[in-house]
Amino acid sequence: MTPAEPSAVLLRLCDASGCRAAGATALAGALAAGLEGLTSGGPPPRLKPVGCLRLCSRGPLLAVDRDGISTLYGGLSPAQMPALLALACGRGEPAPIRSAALAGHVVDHRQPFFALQRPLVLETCGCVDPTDLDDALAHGAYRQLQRLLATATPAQVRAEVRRSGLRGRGGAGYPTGLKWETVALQPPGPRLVVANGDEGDPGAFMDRSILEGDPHRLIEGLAIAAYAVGARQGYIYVRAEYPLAIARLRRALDQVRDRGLLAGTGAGSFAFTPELRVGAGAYVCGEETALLASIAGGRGIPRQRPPFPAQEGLGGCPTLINNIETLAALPALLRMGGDAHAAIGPPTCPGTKVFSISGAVVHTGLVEVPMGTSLRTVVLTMAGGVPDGTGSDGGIKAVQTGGPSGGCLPASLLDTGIDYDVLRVLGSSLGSGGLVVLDHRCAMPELARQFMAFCAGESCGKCVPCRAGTVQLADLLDQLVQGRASAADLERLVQLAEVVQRTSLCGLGQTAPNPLFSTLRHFRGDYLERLQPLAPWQS
Amino acid sequence: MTAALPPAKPRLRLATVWLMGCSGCHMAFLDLDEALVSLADRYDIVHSPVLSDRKVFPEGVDVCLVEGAVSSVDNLAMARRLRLRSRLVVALGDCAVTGNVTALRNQHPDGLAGVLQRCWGQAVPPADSPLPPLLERVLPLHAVIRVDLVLPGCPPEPGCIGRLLASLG
Amino acid sequence: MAVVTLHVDGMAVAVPAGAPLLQALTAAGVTLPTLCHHPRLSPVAACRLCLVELEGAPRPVPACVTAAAEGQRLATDTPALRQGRRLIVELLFAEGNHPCAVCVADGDCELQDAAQRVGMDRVTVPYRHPPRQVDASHPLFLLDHHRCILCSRCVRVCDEIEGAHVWAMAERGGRTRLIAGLDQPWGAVDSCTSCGKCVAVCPTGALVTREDVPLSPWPGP
Amino acid sequence: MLIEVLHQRQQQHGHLSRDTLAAVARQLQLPPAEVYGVASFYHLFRLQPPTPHRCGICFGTACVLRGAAALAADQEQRLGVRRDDPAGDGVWSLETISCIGACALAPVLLIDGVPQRTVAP
Repeated sequence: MTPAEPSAVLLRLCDASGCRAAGATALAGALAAGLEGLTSGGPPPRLKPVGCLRLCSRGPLLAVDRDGISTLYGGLSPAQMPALLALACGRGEPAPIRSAALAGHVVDHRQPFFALQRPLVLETCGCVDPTDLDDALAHGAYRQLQRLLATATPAQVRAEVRRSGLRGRGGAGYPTGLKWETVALQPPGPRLVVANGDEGDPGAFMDRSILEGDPHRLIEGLAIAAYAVGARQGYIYVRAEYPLAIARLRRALDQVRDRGLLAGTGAGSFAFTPELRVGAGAYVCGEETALLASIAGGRGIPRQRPPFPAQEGLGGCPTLINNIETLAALPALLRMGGDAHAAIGPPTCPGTKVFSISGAVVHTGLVEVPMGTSLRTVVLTMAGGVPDGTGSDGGIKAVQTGGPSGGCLPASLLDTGIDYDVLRVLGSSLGSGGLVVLDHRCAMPELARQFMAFCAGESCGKCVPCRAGTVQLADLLDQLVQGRASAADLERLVQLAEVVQRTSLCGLGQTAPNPLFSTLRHFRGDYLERLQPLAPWQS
Repeated sequence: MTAALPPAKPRLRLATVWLMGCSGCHMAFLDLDEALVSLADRYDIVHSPVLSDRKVFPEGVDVCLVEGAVSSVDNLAMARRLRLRSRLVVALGDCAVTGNVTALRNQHPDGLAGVLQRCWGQAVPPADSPLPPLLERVLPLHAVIRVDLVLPGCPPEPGCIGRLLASLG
Repeated sequence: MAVVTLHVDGMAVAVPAGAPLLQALTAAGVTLPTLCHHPRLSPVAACRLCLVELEGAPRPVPACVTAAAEGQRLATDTPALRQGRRLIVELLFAEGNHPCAVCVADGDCELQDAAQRVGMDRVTVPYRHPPRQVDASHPLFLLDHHRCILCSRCVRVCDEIEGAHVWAMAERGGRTRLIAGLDQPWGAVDSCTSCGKCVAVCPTGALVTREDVPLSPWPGP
Repeated sequence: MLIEVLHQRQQQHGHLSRDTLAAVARQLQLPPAEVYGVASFYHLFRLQPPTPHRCGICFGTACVLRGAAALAADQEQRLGVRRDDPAGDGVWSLETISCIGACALAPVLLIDGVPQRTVAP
């Protein structure tokens, strides 16, 4: 990360939710007060709130850019303020890293957690002030949009995205270019675009980090998508559990509206007005048709597809729905060109992917790596594996991917390259990109029960198998966990889960049994050891 | 002459059991009336609250008709016992098959304690009373033992009971 | 009108293009149990009993909302479909309180019919016996929540045909329940015209005509 | 617009009373049943007045792995309230909440909406 102004010292303070929860706000106050009290001459250091600096487990994080060198500090509190200021004002040790008062707080940014990242979606997250449009513009925001509006037709933009091989980052991995074509080629009439920011998978915080750290990138991506499919109107739907993201996005939308940045003349005149829609706490709204129902102001109830939203969406208009990360990938993708993007990662699933890593790991946080990077690289090399973990697998028992619709991959599959197709074959799914690392203390039936209870609580209640079936499955798993189930009960459980998977109306019910199936597939022993023998009167 | 007769089928040992129910299913069984007599050609009634005086459920029962849901500890013990001693267990009537009216008490939001309070008020029987303790929830028969056949109805048609027994005999 | 030919369990039938597959099933003489479907109401595909296997589709599709197209091949009675239908009906019986023996709809109940149709001799999932309420506040009709299977026919008939918008579903998941007005006693909802359409379309005994009041004189709107 | 209006009203009044919902229905010319149906569908709309203080416990995967359930049980004991009972003891209530994405701090406990660093009991 290169500092924006090499001459002045820049203090980039991570002001994302994770670091705020760890005390960033108090640190920011102390730093601001300290800066105000500075009397010495020279250009004063500048304190800049930025988005996620990635290594959430060491929060609050502060990057100090001085003399062209960035140093990252973590685990800070107002107590370190004087030392930080001394450093920023050039009165500290010659090499910042050796400052005694900060010795325990230096975060080595050459370690694999940072060094192996390949930031594209997050290229300016952590550098740019998410509340400052001018800063965003200085970092290149809206440049691709303006270029495309001036030089490319919508069809050319679509062709470029198709060539890039980009696939939807929301979880299904549907080719983005194909989805765009479907919307664009519908009969003439109005079209809509929707950014799906209902990031509800437990353990996933990629979209939140993008929205909090670089909202203009998302808006630019959405505007590009709107131009490409011929939409003039759009929505950004964000779950209400992300107040900071909502505030920043709202502000960013006001800024671009005031400056008229989402309009242009060129290959076709274009004026785009995105609106913000805030959820109200319903996981199922991440499902496309439920999302649309919620945007329309109703209960977030999915409907049978087809027709797909790309054919018949909001108000019957063809509606393009893309995930936040998908849209935020567009500016960098279009800058480098479709072919260059397609060359990153596996040919069938190119590009980079943002993962949020949590659970039993040394380094919790956000990483962006090329698709196809092995799980081992991400959770062991980068995230450091289980604290005090031993053995070649670093104490990892499994990695949970894809949240409640995904599954668990055992440590023996750590060398798997992560992409949509490979994980699906292994009985899990990539989902939106949450990786939760499990150590050997984690009992798989309990994890499966946890996810099933989650799905039961989040079922919309419309279709019978999901509404009534998930409740029964959660109860059956409860019995199993408590050692009150027999082999016959387990068989029954699997049968019911298969029916729920096969017959439910939407993705929530269809994928609710996935954690159960994948843990049964890879950790059958965890289940069998809890079964009680069948009583003679039952057989 | 005797050679023309088919070899006599072995007689079957029939038991009927009354768990938690209204006895309506047994009344329906008795409503077979004179057909009961022809059943006697095929069955020995070895245990029944209405057709036998034997208090102990015997071993080696071929067919056991069970009326009623499983509501008390005694019901549960009896259900297990009859299963272990019977070749074929038939859940007879809606209470045994589904829980039916007997299981309505499961709806009480405060569970069994709420039910006892509602029925007995201040006079809830003490824990050491000779009354058989109730289970927290009333269960259909198949929830506690393996059930081979079900004959629903509240009560089942006597004719159905007769045809069932005739077909088994 | 374009007509398409498709195959239902191997039998060729012709129906208007775009007609719901249920129409093709009828043409082929196949009847499946349906609970949320009603021919006069918008389809919602919620009960999942009319699922059929459509060649080439990744999972079974609901016949009530899937459009007929040329050359489709449907299977309506595979072991997987049978198993699914039976379990779904079991789930419904276990979810509410359905002692048929003491229900006014016994013998005239689509849920009971469905159970017989799918061969449900017993319910293999645990009965939940939820504590629910009876709403007897309406002068003519009764709402017994114990028997409600949340098919939403009443909601739709009131919205789409009567236009009184009395009903809605409240809450979600396993706690979903039918409400009148602002979760009020039915009798307190002024927009109800007492037309009785909801009672007429209710597949079970959840919405019934009261037997303790004579149907006349008409109490007025 | 309904969801936006409900958010606004809840911000003003702290919760959505029946009167508020009736007024929203009149204002937007929507059937009252629909308004109630929507308001009761979403977790974050409160149909009862909130307690002055609220303790939230995140039940995201990372938090569950690091003892969120034990934490919740402990708080139930400590506060003397039942989990997810909005009435609480009149002062405090305890709610389980969906993942807020602060997984690095797991298990996450929120006091009046502010995440706290905590350790499992």
